[in-house]
Amino acid sequence: MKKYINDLTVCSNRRLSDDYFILGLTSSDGLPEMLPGQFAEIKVDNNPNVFLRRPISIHDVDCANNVLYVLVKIVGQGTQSLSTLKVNDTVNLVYPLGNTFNMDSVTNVILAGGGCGIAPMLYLARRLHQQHIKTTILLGGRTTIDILEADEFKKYGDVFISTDDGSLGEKGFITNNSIMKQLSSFQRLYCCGPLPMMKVFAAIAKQQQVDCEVSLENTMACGIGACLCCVTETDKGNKCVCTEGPVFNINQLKWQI
Amino acid sequence: MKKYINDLTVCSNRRLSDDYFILGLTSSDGLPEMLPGQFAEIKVDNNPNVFLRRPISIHDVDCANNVLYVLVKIVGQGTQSLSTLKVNDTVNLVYPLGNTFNMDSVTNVILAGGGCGIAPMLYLARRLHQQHIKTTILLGGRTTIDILEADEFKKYGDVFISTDDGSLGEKGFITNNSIMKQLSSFQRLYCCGPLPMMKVFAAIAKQQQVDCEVSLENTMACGIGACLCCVTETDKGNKCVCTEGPVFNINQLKWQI
Amino acid sequence: MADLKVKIGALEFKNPVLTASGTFGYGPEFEDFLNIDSLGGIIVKGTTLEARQGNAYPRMAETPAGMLNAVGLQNKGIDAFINDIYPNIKHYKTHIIVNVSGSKLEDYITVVEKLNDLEHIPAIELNISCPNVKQGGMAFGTSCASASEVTKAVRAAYHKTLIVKLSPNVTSIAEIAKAVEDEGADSVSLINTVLGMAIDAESRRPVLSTITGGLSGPCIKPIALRMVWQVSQAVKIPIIGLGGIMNVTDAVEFLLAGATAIQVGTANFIDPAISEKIVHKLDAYCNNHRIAAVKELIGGLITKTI
Amino acid sequence: MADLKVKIGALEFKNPVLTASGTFGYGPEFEDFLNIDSLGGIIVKGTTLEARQGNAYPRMAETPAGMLNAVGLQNKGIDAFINDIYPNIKHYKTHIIVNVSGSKLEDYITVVEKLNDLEHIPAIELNISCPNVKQGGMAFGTSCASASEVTKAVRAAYHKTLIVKLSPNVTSIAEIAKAVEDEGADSVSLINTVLGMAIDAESRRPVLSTITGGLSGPCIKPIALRMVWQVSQAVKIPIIGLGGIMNVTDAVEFLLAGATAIQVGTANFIDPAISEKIVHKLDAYCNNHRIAAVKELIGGLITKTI
Ligand SMILES: Cc1cc2nc3c(=O)[nH]c(=O)nc-3n(C[C@H](O)[C@H](O)[C@H](O)COP(=O)(O)OP(=O)(O)OC[C@H]3O[C@@H](n4cnc5c(N)ncnc54)[C@H](O)[C@@H]3O)c2cc1C
Ligand SMILES: Cc1cc2nc3c(=O)[nH]c(=O)nc-3n(C[C@H](O)[C@H](O)[C@H](O)COP(=O)(O)OP(=O)(O)OC[C@H]3O[C@@H](n4cnc5c(N)ncnc54)[C@H](O)[C@@H]3O)c2cc1C
Ligand SMILES: Cc1cc2nc3c(=O)[nH]c(=O)nc-3n(C[C@H](O)[C@H](O)[C@H](O)COP(=O)(O)O)c2cc1C
Ligand SMILES: Cc1cc2nc3c(=O)[nH]c(=O)nc-3n(C[C@H](O)[C@H](O)[C@H](O)COP(=O)(O)O)c2cc1C
Ligand code: FES
Ligand code: FES
Repeated sequence: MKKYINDLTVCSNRRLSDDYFILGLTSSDGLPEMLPGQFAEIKVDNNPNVFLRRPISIHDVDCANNVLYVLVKIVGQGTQSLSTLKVNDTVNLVYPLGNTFNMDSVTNVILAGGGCGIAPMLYLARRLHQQHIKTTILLGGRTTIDILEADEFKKYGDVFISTDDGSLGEKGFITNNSIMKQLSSFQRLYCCGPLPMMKVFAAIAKQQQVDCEVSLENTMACGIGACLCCVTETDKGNKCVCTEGPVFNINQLKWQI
Repeated sequence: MKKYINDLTVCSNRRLSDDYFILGLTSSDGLPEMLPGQFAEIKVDNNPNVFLRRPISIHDVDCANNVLYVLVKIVGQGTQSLSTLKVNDTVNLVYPLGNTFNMDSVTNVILAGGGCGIAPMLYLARRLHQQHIKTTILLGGRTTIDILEADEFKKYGDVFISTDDGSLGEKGFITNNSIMKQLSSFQRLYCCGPLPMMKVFAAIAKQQQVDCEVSLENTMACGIGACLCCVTETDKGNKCVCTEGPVFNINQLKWQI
Repeated sequence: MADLKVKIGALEFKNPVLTASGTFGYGPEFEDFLNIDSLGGIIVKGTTLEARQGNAYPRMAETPAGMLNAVGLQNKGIDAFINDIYPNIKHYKTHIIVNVSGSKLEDYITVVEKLNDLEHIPAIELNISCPNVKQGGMAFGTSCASASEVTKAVRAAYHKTLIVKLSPNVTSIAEIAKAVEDEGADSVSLINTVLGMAIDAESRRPVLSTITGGLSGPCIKPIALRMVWQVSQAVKIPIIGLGGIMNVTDAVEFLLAGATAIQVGTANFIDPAISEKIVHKLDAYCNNHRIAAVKELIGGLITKTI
Repeated sequence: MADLKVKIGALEFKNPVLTASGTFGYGPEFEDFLNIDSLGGIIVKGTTLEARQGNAYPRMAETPAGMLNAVGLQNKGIDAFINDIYPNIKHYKTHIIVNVSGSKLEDYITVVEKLNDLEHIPAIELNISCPNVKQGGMAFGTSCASASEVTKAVRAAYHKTLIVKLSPNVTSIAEIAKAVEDEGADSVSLINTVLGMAIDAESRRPVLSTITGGLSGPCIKPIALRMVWQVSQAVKIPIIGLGGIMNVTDAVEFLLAGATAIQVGTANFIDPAISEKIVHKLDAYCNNHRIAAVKELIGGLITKTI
């Protein structure tokens, strides 16, 4: 797939809470084709403490209106700067980057996202739904405000929720949600979120012999396979998360699970 | 004089032309006393290419309304960033810094400023006027748009103008303006602008035995006498322009004039 | 159009803008963003005799105006380069230069002997300055004796243009450059990364798996410029300058300091089209300054006081 | 309140935050902005035997995340310090440390002998690393032999706490530190500025009158941190770390890397109140991380993998 460097225009900046916001980005030249799981390397301007681009997943794409959405959690200077973007500001993207989730040969799948890990999941859910694949969504977080976009997800399938403090959905870790008891009824688990969480999901999936794909968030310098900074260990040696990922089947990874 | 580090609030940003703008800065805590010729070290935020503060003269002070004005020429990244400040933005100043023009024992003086060199002159003219010292102002520049604040200066004395292209006032260099023929009728010449211009003024003043003060714009790192980067050679060795200047009597300087 | 051509030894480059090893992959990674053939040359990833997995993740830390890396020469080895990669890039109408790395003298020799035969590889860049490998690497480049030894051996074994890439982590880079020149290097390139370190104050751990790593980006430009200037006073062979070049102004500074050509490194990560842009803007700079040939800029620093 | 006290040799500091020589004047320059007595100590401008006018203007160039200076040890000489400056600052309730610079061994000795008698100067910082003077200066600090020689002579002549300030412009700073330790230094401070250069591409001239100058600021922090870490593996005497410290996080990183105290340099130019702020925030950091005494952070880098 061809990659682009483009200046996009901010058409919306919706604050979900203190920590999360969704940017809508558009271009009068149209947007290229993008796949679920892919990401963009976003340039952060005007911040002396940010040198490199920041990798951010494609959260959703509205083809009719030519808008690309990204959902971002504020964790440091770069994401903080992005959160202050205003409508009509310009932001430079190198995109679309990386591979995609495998949507082949399944009819019934489950998506699990912890906190900001749901970022790439909405577009995935939309595309699965378009392909008439039955989709179940499991969202988790520390507390209510970490459960993001639940209403959007409901458009594409049943939504299950866990919060650590029980303020929304079931109380407890996402990996203990009651739907996980039925994991073996699904053909594939797609999962994104903090590494420890993904490893627990991967262990359960492996044990129950359910196919499992995870999306990794290794630190990146280039995003295009040039620097070799973002590697993860696989059965075929070190692979770049930016070009051969971010989505990996857990069978490829050397995780101790 | 006590120095301060303060966040001031932008209350106006008036664009004079492509290259020049005047910022009004205010503080609810009030402003300290400032003298003509003094300057502020202004912090430039949000620009990865600017590390140090930028020294900018006190252009004028409106005590009644608690506003400090700076007149800035856009010459690089720092001044460019300052030009984009908006009303209610905050900007951090270390000020007031440096010495002041000598206003003692004179009754009839002339102020000469080339281009942005007039920046410290308006406040000087105001204070001279307050002290009933007859003040004549000579402004110069390449062309009409380089002649700044002429109407303001007219409040305090007669204004003479030279432009290189003759588009306003007399045609020719500021140092050749007809008023310069009467230089010896003044007791002191105050002068600020590009170094070559100041040296010509200094040479003429010296020859005609008119007292002459110049305001220097050496590059600075600290502005408070700590780094010793901003020195100029004087009869008493290297002196810091930021603490022992920016105003010097030409007799102190080792200029070859 | 200014004349942008420059020469390194017998080799002519259509312009002085190359891309730095380890920051430009092998070229194809950038085909979507620019026209590779517009560049003066590309220097491919550090290549060793055997395949190397490199260091453990994490390999990267962002720093003020720069970054640290600890990739550690991950590459598929010289045979895989020759069999799998070279056939796909040899059609480029620009000079492809292989950055040769190693931990043993014999390895360097074996690798360069294999490169002698590759028609479309007119030069190698001998990397005696990689800070990210435990053995060899930078050690070769930090003493005159070892730099001489490896240059001499490689010079005897390699028949085309030999560029030796120097480490900035030394007391006198000019002395090392001189030693390398004396052993027959056609050119020196400098600087490789500066050894640095990053710590996460929250977790109280090093950010890199290797604790220390190589610093690159604009933060090192003043150091690189100084070293190019020092080396240009010490040697007669052409210098290829790099370290923090982000735009055409930076590139011109290196030429003025004494570089015959320049390399764009970390900047490729921020703007993958930057190297071609620098080519075009260098032409514009020359035209604006009424410079007919870019060669006039080389070592053109005016140091006399006015 | 965490216990912020640290010790360098026999000397106790109320906290580990000092200000770096040449960036804090003699103290009075900063009285309007902070309470000098809140600091662990101040290190005054480099002082030589005779008065020095320093280098010609221009002496400063801004660089990415830093600056170059070429001040060249402008100062009024040791006698003027003792007679005119010392009386005005000796009342400070913090340690005043004199940075002793020179171009001849005998000059160093004469200066430190005079300092022996000053009651309120409990320590000197021997500057064998100034890149901005033609003779002596950095030359002393770039070989083990000369670093040993000058340290030995000064150690014999000076009776209080002796800190030796090291140059980063060397192949192995750990070796120099070891040499200096062996000759009886109580502490090493590092790093001095990194030799760099800036060019104005428009005028095609160097920005500094001296062509090269000393690089400081956040751009050099990764280099400084690495060197503190390397030296901490090599010597037993306490290390004072500096180079690009802009905030408390940076300060903590240096402590973790092995520094017993830190110095704030170029940051004083950006925020003249920063050094006192770092003292307060260091206390807050300790409290937030349940650290009772700042000493626990020293060399506390966790390098074991999880
Ligand atoms: C493929 C991929 C997709 C991602 N998608 C999203 C997303 O959709 N929404 C979202 O909020 N976040 C996403 N992230 C994470 C996001 O990139 C980091 O949170 C962001 O870079 C932090 O930048 P900062 O300046 O705010 O924080 P910093 O202060 O720089 O760092 C805070 C944390 O972020 C990590 N980080 C810093 N720089 C990078 C970098 N260049 N690459 C990766 N991690 C870095 C640091 O290791 C640290 O743990 C994704 C990361 C990757 C690799
Ligand atoms: C005491 C004093 C008073 C001044 N008053 C005014 C004023 O009222 N209005 C005004 O427009 N300008 C004034 N200047 C000049 C102003 O400081 C510079 O134009 C400004 O710093 C340039 O910053 P920049 O980032 O836009 O340009 P840069 O790209 O950084 O540099 C452009 C030019 O400005 C000079 N410069 C850069 N940094 C500094 C620095 N830290 N100190 C001094 N010069 C520098 C450079 O040498 C270069 O020639 C004054 C300077 C001094 C020393
Ligand atoms: C991620 C990364 C990988 C690198 N790999 C190599 C390498 O394999 N061989 C080599 O000689 N230099 C390597 N370098 C060093 C660069 O080629 C260059 O010398 C250095 O980054 C300084 O230039 P810059 O500041 O423009 O990046 C690497 C640099 C980076 C950032
Ligand atoms: C303007 C300036 C003047 C300096 N003068 C001295 C000096 O006289 N003696 C000395 O040992 N170091 C001197 N230094 C070096 C600093 O003390 C310090 O080692 C260096 O700047 C690195 O720290 P920083 O990055 O925090 O500034 C000077 C630095 C600057 C920027
Ligand atoms: S981020 Fe550079 S190779 Fe993946
Ligand atoms: S600018 Fe630092 S002493 Fe004048």
